[in-house]
Amino acid sequence: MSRQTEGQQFASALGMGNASPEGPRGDSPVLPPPAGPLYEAKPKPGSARAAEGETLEVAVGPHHPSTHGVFRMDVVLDGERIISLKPRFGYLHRNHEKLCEGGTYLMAIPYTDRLDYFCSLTNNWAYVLAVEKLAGVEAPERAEYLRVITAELTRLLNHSCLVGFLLQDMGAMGTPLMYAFREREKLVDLFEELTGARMMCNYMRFGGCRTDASAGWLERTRRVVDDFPRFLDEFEDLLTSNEILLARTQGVGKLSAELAINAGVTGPMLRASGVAYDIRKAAPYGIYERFAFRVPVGEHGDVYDRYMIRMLEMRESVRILKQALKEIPEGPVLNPKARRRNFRPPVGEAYGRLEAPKGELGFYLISDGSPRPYRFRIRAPSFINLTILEDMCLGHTLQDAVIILGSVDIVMGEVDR
Amino acid sequence: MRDPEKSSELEETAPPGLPSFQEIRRILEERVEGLRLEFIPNPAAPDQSSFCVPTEFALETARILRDDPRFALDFCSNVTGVDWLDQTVEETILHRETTDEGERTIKEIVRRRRPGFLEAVYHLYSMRARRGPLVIRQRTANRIDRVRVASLTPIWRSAEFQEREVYDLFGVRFEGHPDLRRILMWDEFKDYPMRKDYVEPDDYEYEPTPQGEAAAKARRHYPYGGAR
Amino acid sequence: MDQLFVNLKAWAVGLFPQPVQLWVSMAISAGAIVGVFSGMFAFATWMERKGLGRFQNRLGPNRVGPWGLFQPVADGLKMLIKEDIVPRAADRGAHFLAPLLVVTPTVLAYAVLPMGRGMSAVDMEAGLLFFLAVGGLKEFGFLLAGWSSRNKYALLGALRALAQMISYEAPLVLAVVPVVMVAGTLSLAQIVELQGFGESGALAHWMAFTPWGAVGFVLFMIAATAESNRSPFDMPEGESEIIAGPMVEYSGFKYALFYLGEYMGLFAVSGLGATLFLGGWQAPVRFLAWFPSWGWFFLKLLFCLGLFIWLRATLPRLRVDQLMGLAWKFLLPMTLINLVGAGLWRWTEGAPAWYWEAARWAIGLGLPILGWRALSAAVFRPRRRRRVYRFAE
Amino acid sequence: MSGLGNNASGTPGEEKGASSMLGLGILKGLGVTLRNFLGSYRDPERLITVEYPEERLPLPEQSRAFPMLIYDGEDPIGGLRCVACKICEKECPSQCIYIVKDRDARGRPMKRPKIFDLDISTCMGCGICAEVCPFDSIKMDAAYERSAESRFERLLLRKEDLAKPNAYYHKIHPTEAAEADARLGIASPEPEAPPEGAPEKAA
Repeated sequence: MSRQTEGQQFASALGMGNASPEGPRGDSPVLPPPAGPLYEAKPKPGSARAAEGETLEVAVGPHHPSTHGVFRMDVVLDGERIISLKPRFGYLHRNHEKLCEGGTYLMAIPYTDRLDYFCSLTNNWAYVLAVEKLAGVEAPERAEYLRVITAELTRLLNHSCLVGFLLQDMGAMGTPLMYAFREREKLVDLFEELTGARMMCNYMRFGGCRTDASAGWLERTRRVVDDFPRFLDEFEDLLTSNEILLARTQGVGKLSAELAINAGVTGPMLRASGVAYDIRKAAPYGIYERFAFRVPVGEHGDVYDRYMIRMLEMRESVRILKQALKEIPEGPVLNPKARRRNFRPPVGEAYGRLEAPKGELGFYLISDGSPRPYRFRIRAPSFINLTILEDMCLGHTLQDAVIILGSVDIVMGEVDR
Repeated sequence: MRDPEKSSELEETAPPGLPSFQEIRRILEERVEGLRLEFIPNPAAPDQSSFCVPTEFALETARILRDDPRFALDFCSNVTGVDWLDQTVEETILHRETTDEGERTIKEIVRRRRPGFLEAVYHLYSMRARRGPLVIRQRTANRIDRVRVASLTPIWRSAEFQEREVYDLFGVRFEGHPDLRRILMWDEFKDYPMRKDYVEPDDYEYEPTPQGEAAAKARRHYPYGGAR
Repeated sequence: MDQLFVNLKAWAVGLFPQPVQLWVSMAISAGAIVGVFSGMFAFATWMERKGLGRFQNRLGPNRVGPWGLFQPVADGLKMLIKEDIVPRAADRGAHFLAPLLVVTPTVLAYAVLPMGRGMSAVDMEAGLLFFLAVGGLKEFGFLLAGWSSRNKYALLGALRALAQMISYEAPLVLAVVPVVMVAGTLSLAQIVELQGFGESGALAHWMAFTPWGAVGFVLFMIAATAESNRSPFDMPEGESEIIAGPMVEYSGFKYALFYLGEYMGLFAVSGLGATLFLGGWQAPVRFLAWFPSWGWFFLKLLFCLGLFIWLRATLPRLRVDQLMGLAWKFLLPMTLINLVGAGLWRWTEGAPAWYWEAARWAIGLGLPILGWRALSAAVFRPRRRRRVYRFAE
Repeated sequence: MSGLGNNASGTPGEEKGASSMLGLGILKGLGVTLRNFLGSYRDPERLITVEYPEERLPLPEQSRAFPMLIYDGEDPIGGLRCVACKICEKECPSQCIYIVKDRDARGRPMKRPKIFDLDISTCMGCGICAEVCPFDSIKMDAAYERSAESRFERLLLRKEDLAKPNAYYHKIHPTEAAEADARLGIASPEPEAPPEGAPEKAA
């Protein structure tokens, strides 16, 4: 009996069947694949092995502990090496955009909380930024400071939890995650005190913020921010020089700068690939020009760089927060000219974007002069950063794919919208 | 919005960091033979006005926008679709008439029925030069059967999933896309949910507390109870 | 007190007529082992969850009973009354057999462990060999479980388990060899006897108190962690990538059996580690010798268990190829170096002067440390680069 | 890509990396976890668990859960501030409010709701209703314990369930309530014992 038939028997005995060389089943191509030199169609790796029946087709997800929600990767394995990986999503699709087109401009704000439910405040801000661009509304000084403070607190929250999740994906029994959540608790307590809710803050409005921060809140925030570097030091002691972490992350999931830019990858992932592009610096919004901070840039674009960029970014966020908390002026937090009800921006369109913790979060709005947006589009960083998931994972093992996915930092609420 | 005077005024503005729209149009039309760009003014945010690129030139135009150092728009941030239904538009048309007193411009307001179309909108930035956005659009001929535009995925990989999404939710077919499948809806789904005339299927999932439309639906689906 | 259980058993056996006494004795020993270590399994799960909780700044189980002590009881009840699901495509017989094959060999291994003075069920001449041999049997259970479940994750996990356990047998055995070499016997009871106080001296002659013994203990513990599939070597289970590996298609009590097997194996290797390197049931210093010998044994067992929990709370999981690399490129040469060290130690025994003794210690410690350094460079060279991050203003 | 690092200055960054000897980083990590293990017994900063049913954190003043309707005086229904203007119904993002205006005997609309239903199975507690209400009538309650015996129980709140006295409002959101009273020109009620269902505040 030849090896080939043995392999086939082995596979069919396990009920696995043969992996089709074209890719996972269920594809329904609508148009024939393009002919043309511009888009270099990826060669089908390992097709010969697949024909021999030596490959294993595994659907990782949607009910899988490490897919960060209902996300699925259709993976073709050769041994434990990945030779094809197709991300599948939409399990959490609720047509957020249509939902918001059906309501007024104000009604969309609480929905934006639920996009990336870890960072509701930056979502709020990105949306009101687009509306403010569209309607030409400006926010008062104090509100701008509060926006920066809440956005940077959100960044601390997101990055620390992400590192925790990443280590969880690496199998660290949740210890770093628990430490991150310990700190997150302090941050969400601050959010609750300021906005009334821990996660779904619904805080920002066109032309300002909904509520003002008390002196006590600012004081407590200062304390939390001052304590935060201590936690970061501890975190780094625990992780950064850990040999297992180094071995697992260095050289894994490399992403070149060219591909990262071309694929529209943004946020810490892009900077880990060596591109110094942070919208806070490149096209400052709000009052970010006033603060002194640096943008950490990686070199290798692997998982370790992505991890380290986030750790370093947290330290920079602490720096911004300290400045903002020192300089915050007194004053109103809401522009009295900005209406909430019957808010009708002029006819036109606007694209507002900011540096959310996960990448560039953009809102594209078209107004037809009515109280409802004609088109409401969310440019979700998690979604677009997934474009190159397959490119990063090919040739690595299933174990690596899990942490590569973890290092992309996705939240399904935002991917599926 | 359709006032040509205003429009040409807006055309003199420039997107952040880039030459003015007029200049951009000149450069592009010079480099691509036969290209005619339509300027779409945006009164609310003039620096985010856009160009409508004819589908047959889209790929070439996009390549110039990416590779020409005057633009260097290496980063396609956002791709999205817009559904424009059939509508009656009022257009102001300027006639130039030569009379005895000299040249005279006559404004005429014309109402015409504009057939609906689908639109794909691209927001382009430059990471290298830190500028943008330049907004370009492609339009389909109608909303029913001639819904093809050129895919720009060969130029910007970031359009891959986003164009799939536009195809999925709006039904715009991207010619030249490497892997045009549904992305958020399931493969067997028939309609395009983000279209303005989308009718949601008449299904009803039990709701404990139906009100308004849901209550009517509940009565229809569960005539003997369920609804209050 | 020290001989309480020995005497108790002797009395109980004495109640029976002569011909069946041997059988009764064996039954009592077996029953005691299964009973005590099953109870210990329950206690260890509680201790692990409580300990992990504290390592992670949580409280751990605290709802069932005082300090959550009855949590294992609740878990056991839950496992018992859960539906036992066998996948339709599974090979029913093998699926049923697999958990048993995991548990049985681990229980067998206890037969030769001396748990106190005169407290080993069977005092075998080749006890150590027996222990290692039956310890290697449970690989079959994992392979069978993964194969019979007809689940891709289970299969991946089973193959991982197989590769890992076979690979780590080698360093495990080689880490043990120096002890055998120095002690000159394979009987575990005799090895423990040798680690006593001798004629005089306040300090016990634990193997871990010699340079090669300390290094050997560390190597043994690393290999034992891998051998018992504990984090950071819990590749076969790998719940963040292959969910639960071979156990993915098991539910109810069969699932619990796998854990019973895992923990029993853990106690067994901990016990072996304590026996070989930490002096078994011997007290460390003479003035503590009043404490019953079995007490010492179980204290040492708990100490090893604590180490395992601590490791589990701290470390992420290795990758499969790195795991293999560690076994073959690092642990195996290290054990060989340690073997040489032990040989030199034995050869230079009875040094005439204090500087000879000091030199002996220096060589005994320096050799493994140098080896460790050299080998870690070999394992980690491609990745050892320090990284400097740029900052854009 | 050379053009991209143009703004990245060559400032020396922090050095991060492995030590020369395998295992030292692991030992460092073990030290951190040991510190946390011991710390969780001594340091309340480390062990932040709140054992919920037995102990509760005090709710901050801004805290919001689901909406409630405020009434003045003694009569929960007669004293409702709500005039059934339906603004909240229109502005509610999840469309969970359902209002029918009351009519008098001759069929003329009256300034009070006949039906005021709130579907908390769809309400997301965003607080927009309270924000847009011009009569300071609908406010956000802070009571978060709303479990029921069965799945579909207590999901639809009628105006009787929603009506809460002004005193209760003062108790949970004192600053906000005082502002509302000043706007409405009514005297603030004396503080009194909260009605049932109010969140207990631990010290």
